[in-house]
Amino acid sequence: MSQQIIFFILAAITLTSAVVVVTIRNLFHAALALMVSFLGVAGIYVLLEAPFLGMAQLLVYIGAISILIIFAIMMTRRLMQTNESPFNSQAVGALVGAALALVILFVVIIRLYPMAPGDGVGQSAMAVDPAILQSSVARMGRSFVSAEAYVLPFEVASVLLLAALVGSIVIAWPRRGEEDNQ
Amino acid sequence: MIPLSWYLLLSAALFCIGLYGVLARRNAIAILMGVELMLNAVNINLVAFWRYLTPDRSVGLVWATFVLTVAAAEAAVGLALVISVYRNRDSVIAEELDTLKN
Amino acid sequence: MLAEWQYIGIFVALSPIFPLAPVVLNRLLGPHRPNPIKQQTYECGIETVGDTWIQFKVQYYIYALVFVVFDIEAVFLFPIAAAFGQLDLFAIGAAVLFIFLLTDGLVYAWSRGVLEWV
Amino acid sequence: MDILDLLKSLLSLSLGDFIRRNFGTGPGTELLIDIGGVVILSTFCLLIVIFLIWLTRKIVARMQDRIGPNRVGGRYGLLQTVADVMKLLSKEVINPAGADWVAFNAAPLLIVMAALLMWAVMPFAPGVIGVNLNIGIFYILAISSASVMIILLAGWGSNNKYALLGAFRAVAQMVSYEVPMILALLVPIILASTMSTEGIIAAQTLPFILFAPVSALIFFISSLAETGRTPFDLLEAESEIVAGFHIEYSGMKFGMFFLAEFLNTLFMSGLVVTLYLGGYRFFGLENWVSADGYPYGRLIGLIAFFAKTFLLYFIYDWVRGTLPRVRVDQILNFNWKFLVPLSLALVFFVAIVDKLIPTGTNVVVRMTIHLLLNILIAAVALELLRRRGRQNRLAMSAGGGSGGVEAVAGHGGGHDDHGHDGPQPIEDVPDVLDTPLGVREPVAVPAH
Repeated sequence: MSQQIIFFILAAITLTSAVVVVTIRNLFHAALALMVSFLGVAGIYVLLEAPFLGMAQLLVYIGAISILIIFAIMMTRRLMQTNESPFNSQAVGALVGAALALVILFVVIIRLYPMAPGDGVGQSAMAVDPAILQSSVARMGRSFVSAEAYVLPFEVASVLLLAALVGSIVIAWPRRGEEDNQ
Repeated sequence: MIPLSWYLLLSAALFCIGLYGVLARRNAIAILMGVELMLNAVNINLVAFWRYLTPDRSVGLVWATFVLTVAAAEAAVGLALVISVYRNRDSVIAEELDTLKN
Repeated sequence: MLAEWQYIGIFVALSPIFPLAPVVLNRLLGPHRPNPIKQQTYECGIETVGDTWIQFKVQYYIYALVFVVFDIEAVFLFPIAAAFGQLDLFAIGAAVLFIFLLTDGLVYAWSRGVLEWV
Repeated sequence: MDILDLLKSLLSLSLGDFIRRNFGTGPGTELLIDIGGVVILSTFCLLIVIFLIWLTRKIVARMQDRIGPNRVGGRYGLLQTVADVMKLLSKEVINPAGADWVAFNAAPLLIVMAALLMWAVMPFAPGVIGVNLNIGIFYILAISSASVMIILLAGWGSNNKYALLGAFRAVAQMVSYEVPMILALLVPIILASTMSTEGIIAAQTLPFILFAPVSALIFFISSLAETGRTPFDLLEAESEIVAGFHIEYSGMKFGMFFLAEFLNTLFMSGLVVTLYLGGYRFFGLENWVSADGYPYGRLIGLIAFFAKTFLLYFIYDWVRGTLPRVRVDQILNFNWKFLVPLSLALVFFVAIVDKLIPTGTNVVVRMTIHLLLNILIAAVALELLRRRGRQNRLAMSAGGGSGGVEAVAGHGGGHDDHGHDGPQPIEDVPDVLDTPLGVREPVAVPAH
């Protein structure tokens, strides 16, 4: 019962701030709302007994990606003070499309999975030994680097990060003399 | 005692809000924020299925971490593009970046 | 597991009270007579010129960028370190390769001169 | 309910057990104990800061040949901080014109929240810990990385150029030093094979400082930068950007930033003690349980923990009282070109070497191997640094040389760019528009 209340609080925080993110004109406030939304999602992870991922969410999204976003907002600041609408010409169509997608997803989910809390499969979290959940982080670390699990995606992730770093530097770093033409 | 479907509904709602942001916003940074919301929705799904179906394996957590990685890489490159485009074109409005069109 | 995080949840719920109490007390005890001069932005005694939200060097963005990469690295390496006792030499090799690849990124950033503060 | 029982429980720091004995075990009792634990921990943290501020002022004053607080509350000025708090409470709260209300007011609250939340996993004595999370260290890292964001919030919200400049410097500095901190933290986790703070203490039959002195040093240096203390106090360099990101804050809102800074410093001292100095361990005495079942050893553990922590805190103050502030380019170059490569190499070799030591080896042998490895790495790093310094000096005395050959890797200046009078390989004009103040970083060496 108390878990359900916490779920509803977290879901309300997440969704409300997500709506604020996509509708508010002030981009800085949108970034703040985005952070609140991320926090809500981190709470959801903790509620799903994946606290490591919740903390990773905090570390990566709040601690790093938000800073990138705010820096980017800061650097492109001059254009932010217009009174133009924050939406483009297809906003109405987008709203209809997103609402349609939402309805379809809801129908599918409700058809496929039971909605009422109970004891069946999918009605409550699978009952497992707490020790298994406690050791899930170590298990995850092991499967990152074990040959029969995810060592290949793990190295690919590293290459992806390397590519992102190099690519971003190439893109964002001004070439020599570029400022002169500005 | 939370049914799996509640998490899925939350994730679906978050995904559609993000989708709306991506489709409707003019500013490129706001579009990227929408993408981040969508990726978060995906991660909620992954973790929820992990907890409800295979809590004794690490598959859901591992892939959620990879999604996190992809999200970070996407944000880094995307925002670098925004900064670079802003420097060259003086605009971050996605609709106005249509050089290829003409 | 959730019983442990219940403590953190309560902490998160209660901890705003501790900074909020002195701030509210200050608002109640202190005087409150705002006027435009008092509320002016402080800038060494001269009047503020121009917009505050000026633009900044791309340098800051690059530092944040390198940090993002190492942050993700932490997300991968912490679970591996926590499972260190159960790993074989192949696994350590994979983790070391991971670190090595990221070091490449740092070396590239260094050689491009983006870590140079100007 | 028994008064003697209560007193003994209090003395043995096992009040939770006392409550469980008397009110039964159940979710309600656990909730009550949790709430009580949160309130006690937070109140303790806030109260100890009052003492810490007095302590720091006294220590730094003595180092600078002054007396320090000596009027309010007897000849030692014990009540000086209390008087300061009173003064702050009676100050007017000013909301600067044009400030972003949400960000401006949320930042002081959030920064204290973040500073408090980290204490939840700090082990004070065996069993005396907010909660022993199995991902304790990662939790600390996540919360402390969030505080970077809060500083940015304060700087942006103030609508002040100095504040924003200070916030940007703070973010660049904190973000940079978080990298070596993360890498240094990996070493004790590798050695203990766990992320839980209590688990790391349990693994330290010999303190980890003997296993990993280089890691401890890197962690210490980066924690100095993370908490923004001298010599890395650029984010609030009074003589350059007035006060940094909290310039526009007055009264208790300013007090909150001050509080968080001291709380974080004490926390970092405690974390160094936990990770490298054995935490509450004191020759096994901390586990002593008396004949009638009260774990009085916890009191010994608590005393040991605080003795070590305040020793560390004294070292932080010592550094603060001794070293001058360094320039922003020096700070960042030192981080990216020395600390990060060093800590990468450290993690690299520690992981390999620790795996090569067969399991079941005597802990002293293992310690010796690790210590030798650390000494080797430190020696190589210092040798490289020495050569680099000599090249820079030669380049400087030659006048206008281009910095000489790089000793470590890549190219670019060393730790000191004075030699770069000639054209640099990649010259960049700061990406700024014309602003009245100019946003180039001042490079003046501070006067004190």
